[in-house]
Amino acid sequence: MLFKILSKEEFRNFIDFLLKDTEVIAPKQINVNADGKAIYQFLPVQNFEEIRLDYETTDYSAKTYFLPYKEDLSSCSFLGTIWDREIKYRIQPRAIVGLHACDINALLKLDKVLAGDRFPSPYYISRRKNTFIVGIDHDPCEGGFCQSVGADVVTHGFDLYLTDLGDRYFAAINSNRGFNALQQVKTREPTARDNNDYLEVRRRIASQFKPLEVHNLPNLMDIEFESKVWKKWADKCMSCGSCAMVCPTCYCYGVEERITMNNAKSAKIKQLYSCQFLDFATVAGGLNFRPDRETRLKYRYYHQHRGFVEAYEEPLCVGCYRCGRVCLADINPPDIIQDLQTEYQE
Amino acid sequence: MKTDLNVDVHHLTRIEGHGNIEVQIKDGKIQEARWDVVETPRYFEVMLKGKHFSSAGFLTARICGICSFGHCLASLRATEQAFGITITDKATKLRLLAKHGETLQSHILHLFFLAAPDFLEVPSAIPLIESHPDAVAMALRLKSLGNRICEVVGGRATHPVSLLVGGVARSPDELPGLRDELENALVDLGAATELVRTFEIPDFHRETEYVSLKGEDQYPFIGGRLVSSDGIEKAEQEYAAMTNEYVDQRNTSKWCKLSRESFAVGALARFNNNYHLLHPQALETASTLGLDPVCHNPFMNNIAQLVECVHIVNDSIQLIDALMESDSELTMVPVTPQAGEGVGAVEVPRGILYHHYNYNKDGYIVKANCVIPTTQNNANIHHALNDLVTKYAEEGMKSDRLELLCSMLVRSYDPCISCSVH
Amino acid sequence: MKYLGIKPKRPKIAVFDFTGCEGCELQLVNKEETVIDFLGSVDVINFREISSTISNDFEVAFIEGAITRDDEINRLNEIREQAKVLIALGSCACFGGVNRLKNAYDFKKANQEVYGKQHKETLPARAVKEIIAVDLQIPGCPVDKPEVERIVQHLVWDVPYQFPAYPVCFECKQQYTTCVFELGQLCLGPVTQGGCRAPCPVGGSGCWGCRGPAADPHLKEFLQIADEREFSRKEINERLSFYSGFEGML
Amino acid sequence: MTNLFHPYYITQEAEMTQPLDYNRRSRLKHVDQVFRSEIINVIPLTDMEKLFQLRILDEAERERFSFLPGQFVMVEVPGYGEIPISISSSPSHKGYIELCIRKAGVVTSILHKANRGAVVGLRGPFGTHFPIEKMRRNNILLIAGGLGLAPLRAPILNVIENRTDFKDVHILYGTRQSDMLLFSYQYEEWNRIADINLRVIVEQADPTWTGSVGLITDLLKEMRIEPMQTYAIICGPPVMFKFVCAHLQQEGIPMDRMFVSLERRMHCGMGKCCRCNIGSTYTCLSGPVFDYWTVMNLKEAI
Ligand SMILES: Cc1cc2nc3c(=O)[nH]c(=O)nc-3n(C[C@H](O)[C@H](O)[C@H](O)COP(=O)(O)OP(=O)(O)OC[C@H]3O[C@@H](n4cnc5c(N)ncnc54)[C@H](O)[C@@H]3O)c2cc1C
Ligand code: SF4
Ligand code: SF4
Ligand code: SF4
Repeated sequence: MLFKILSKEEFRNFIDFLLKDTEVIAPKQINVNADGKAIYQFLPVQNFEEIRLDYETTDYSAKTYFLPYKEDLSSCSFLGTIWDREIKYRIQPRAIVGLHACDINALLKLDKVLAGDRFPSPYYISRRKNTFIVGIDHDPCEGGFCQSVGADVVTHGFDLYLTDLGDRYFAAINSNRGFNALQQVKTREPTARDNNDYLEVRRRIASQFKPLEVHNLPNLMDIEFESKVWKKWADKCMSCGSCAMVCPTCYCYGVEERITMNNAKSAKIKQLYSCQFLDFATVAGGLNFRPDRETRLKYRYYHQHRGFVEAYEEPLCVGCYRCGRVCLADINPPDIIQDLQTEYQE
Repeated sequence: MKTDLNVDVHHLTRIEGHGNIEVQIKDGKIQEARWDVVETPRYFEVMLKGKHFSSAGFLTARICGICSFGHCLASLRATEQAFGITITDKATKLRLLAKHGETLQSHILHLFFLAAPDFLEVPSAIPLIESHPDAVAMALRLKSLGNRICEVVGGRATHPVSLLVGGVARSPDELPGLRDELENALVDLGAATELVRTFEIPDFHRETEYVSLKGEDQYPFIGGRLVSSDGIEKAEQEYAAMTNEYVDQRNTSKWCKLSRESFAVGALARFNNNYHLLHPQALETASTLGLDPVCHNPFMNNIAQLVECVHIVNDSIQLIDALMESDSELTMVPVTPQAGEGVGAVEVPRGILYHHYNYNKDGYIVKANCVIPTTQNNANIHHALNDLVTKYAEEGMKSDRLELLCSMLVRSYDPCISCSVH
Repeated sequence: MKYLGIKPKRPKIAVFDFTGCEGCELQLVNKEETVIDFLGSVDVINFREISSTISNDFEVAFIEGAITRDDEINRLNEIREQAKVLIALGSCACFGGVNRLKNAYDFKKANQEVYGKQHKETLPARAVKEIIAVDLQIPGCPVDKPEVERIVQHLVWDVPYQFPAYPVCFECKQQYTTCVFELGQLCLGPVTQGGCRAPCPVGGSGCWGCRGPAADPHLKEFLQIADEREFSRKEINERLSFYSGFEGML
Repeated sequence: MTNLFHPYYITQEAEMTQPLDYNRRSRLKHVDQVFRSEIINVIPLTDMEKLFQLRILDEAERERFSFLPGQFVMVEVPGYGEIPISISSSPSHKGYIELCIRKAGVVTSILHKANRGAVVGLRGPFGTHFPIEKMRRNNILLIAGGLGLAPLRAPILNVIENRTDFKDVHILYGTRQSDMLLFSYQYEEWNRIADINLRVIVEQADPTWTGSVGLITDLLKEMRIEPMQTYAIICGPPVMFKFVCAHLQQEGIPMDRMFVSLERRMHCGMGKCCRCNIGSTYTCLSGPVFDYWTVMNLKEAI
């Protein structure tokens, strides 16, 4: 990896350069909550001033720019008994500025599922490859446990990654595209002092996390399959699906088709779904493989912390804590995992 | 020739709600010529009691599915008057824009889908899809535009969700697109005028009193003083003296009167009282269609509606320009409930509407009253029906023709019956 | 028009209004882009609000409004006898809707207040299904036209229609909305039947529950979270009973 | 250079991703593309089930299409949806495939209305298959309950066509009532083939029924089984295969010599939508055909 130093002023020029002909998505403050705390979202921005790189976290992850909540997979036009199919992939290049490490790690995990060798998804790949990613380091967000699941540092999956050194950014370059882009502004090579400052910042960040014991989770999930912990938490779950919607890695979906009133055109529509919904595993005739909240909630954790580990040697969860924050019933991974550990120890 | 004639229209079609026309003529003399509203009573004024101010706008919108925005706006205004709240300029403009959307949608619905079939001699607009495809497409485009405006500002086309006490929940970003559509609508309105010009409006004049809001510097829609063509003028708060509601034994809707036994509200009333404030293009449309102030032909209400559409579309363009220029983003002001009472008068498509609430200090309604345009028109419809039947029966008109004319007369008031029996 | 060589049925439909605002009926002629195809895919036999052709030779009856008077019960029974498929259209027909709010008041006093000495007949507002058998309920205040279109498409093909199993929150989240709870406001989204595309939370007023309970709603937890956020029971109940969709569950 | 970022077009790499398994769909650019297929015949089997013969319209695609018994395809009725259906015809049969479809919901109802000539979409084939090649020189037990005969018919036909490769072949089939029996017009043919033992049983006999009455396990009890020289394929509702497998296990057949086909909700067939997950195993990728040992080891499988 190459490193460069970029002054804050030059970073601004860099954004202006991006904005010239690329759609730029960045954290924006959209509101304040009832307690006066700022609410941020990844949204398209028009100018540098709108970007808030000091954001703590966003309510929603940036997943929707890769896996839209709703997406037309294809459309059909009917001609008598036959029909023609049209498929369009999104190819407009765009940039996402300000992703935190957890969110980039989330993309790397999605890459494994959606761009891996088994049935790669062209819809995902075309979005992923056409998105220029600028990441940024930050202090831990409230509730975040990314360090425990190994998602607090990121070594690839982005074009540029910035660390704020006060008056300048320490920029890691991870792609040819990133390198070329940086050439549009003034940069310099890092000095020993820059390197030192950088490592100091990294150390400071790393030292602030509260550890959560997760290394034994895959086994624990099996051992505690019948645990009372699941029922305790599931009894609160309203099956609203919000957790999956804000999660940067949940990728489950459903497909349905629509046809116009005049039967001339139809669309095949994919929409992200949540495994907490009642009918997630229902089949025709009404048989539901996960009829109760307990099996549904357990499945979500089982998939993230055991199944995914089995398939890819790492958990699916990146510890961003968005699901915990969004859940009105306060169901959240650290508490559930802690409960499982406690029960296991007993 | 002395004849016996019977007209019995039980649940008149192509109007909103359930109303009956009954005419009996024996030996050429009217025994009976009635307009009765038989809709089931709903008691909204009672339901409002004990409700929190935040519910009132949503609840009263459900008085009427066609003018839900109007009800909501009247309700918000009544509450804001009671709490002593002044909303921001931006919110005022957005609300008026939403109001315009509804008026456009409602007028076009009435004119082309409910009234036009009579003039084109078909039972409904459905056959027109084949016989007059261009006209139907034009009318649908205009109606759709009205709905779109409502959606953009109010969150959806029927029963708004973004109009709240204190202002408007959000400032829409779809305004530039709307503006383009409005520009295009002017062309459609030209075609509409040409079509309506071919309608044969019955030549029937009956002098009556017209009541509306009084425009000061612009054609009036939300709030202001009340005025009648017989020269009565009152403040918004004195609406009760302007309406004088009373209960008719055979009707579930109330009746009203002012200087005479009945008065009229609606597009024609607004036109008659405020024509000088119309957009020049609207005035031009009026003169093209032979609508001159002060007009006493109730059938001309249809024409006045189209004239208002022309005004509204022009005014909406101006509103959007002003909204896009204004740099203030503020659409909501803080709301603190206080004890008090307030009246909101709003010109909804069918005429002037009043909401009147009394609040306790916690912001719960203690007493509510709503006076609906159709309520105000009922007596006038009834008496106009009498005069119409008298005139045409004397001319020896046949039953079925008379039935059609009676129905057309009622329809021209564009009555909104479920609304009137709120 | 044929589809895959299959000729669709053209069901003969009728629309009847009872006690309500006729807003749901209005939706049938809204959504202008498709309304011609919509009306063209069925045979409109009886639709008083827009047409003067009146006949009783219909197969599918859409009922709008709550039932609040004896004559309405009679009319409803006659319609049921004729209709092969009877559909309750909108929250009033499905639950009684806002009309049901009046049931909490003394009718004598109510009548006195509105009509003075003149007596007007009224019964407690009821849902259509409380009087006769209903084949399908389309809730909403007003109904969501795209959903009605889809239901009619399913009728045309004679295939079952399944309402979404998810609550309003799902479609709210899909639109990137800031949860109104976060802004300190109340919302019935977590317990309300989805499918409306969440116009109310998105529009800034929170969900009022017009579509009634979601599949397997967790009201107990909902009340818990509302309590925790210090909404008064009075406010919560006013919300939950507004469209009467949660009638009998509170 | 106006735009620093060159748009990336999927098609550039399309040909580089090689097909996996038998599935040409895995080529990147084709993921949502379907084979347009014409319904060439519709054969009503019972009140609820029809057999559809489908032919892929494009000749070259038709040539290339091949599958193994037990695999399924995603059948799409554009405008109404896409559903997984097991292939019911013989893998050796080129030119068309047969699908036995029960009317169960939206898509299947529309399909049941479709006539000869209608064009639907096919994706696939997907999933694992019954490892017939491993079963050579052994006895074969093919056991189906109800609609389970649909996925079982492909291995049945496959075994019949290669009869000499196997020792004893038994087909056991049970349904609730005799009017629910599928492919009854073929029993006679199957029965006549030397050394195929077909036995049919119904739970409730109507007056016209002259065959056996009872549960499928009743048929099993009457059989002598050589456990170490027998493979079993069992298709049917979970309750049924649980009992059957338990019985066979008692008879000594190792769990990894018994194969079942599982049913789960599916929206993609490609291990993406997660709807078919059992625990976190994708039924569409690791299944639908599993050996019984795997099934017993999957949490929440039955
Ligand atoms: C591997 C496999 C093989 C199958 N083989 C056959 C067969 O040979 N013959 C046959 O008749 N049926 C078979 N099924 C079942 C068949 O897929 C369902 O009956 C069908 O999906 C019902 O769709 P529907 O639209 O009619 O029902 P609806 O109830 O309207 O279903 C709506 C949607 O839910 C999903 N869904 C519902 N039920 C199922 C289900 N059981 N499996 C997967 N997805 C479902 C589909 O996406 C469907 O579009 C098989 C299922 C699987 C998983
Ligand atoms: S957000 Fe909370 S309540 Fe909603 S589905 Fe997820 S865990 Fe359940
Ligand atoms: S605003 Fe309402 S509907 Fe939206 S997520 Fe929050 S609770 Fe759910
Ligand atoms: S958000 Fe709630 S109140 Fe609004 S339409 Fe949907 S269900 Fe009805």
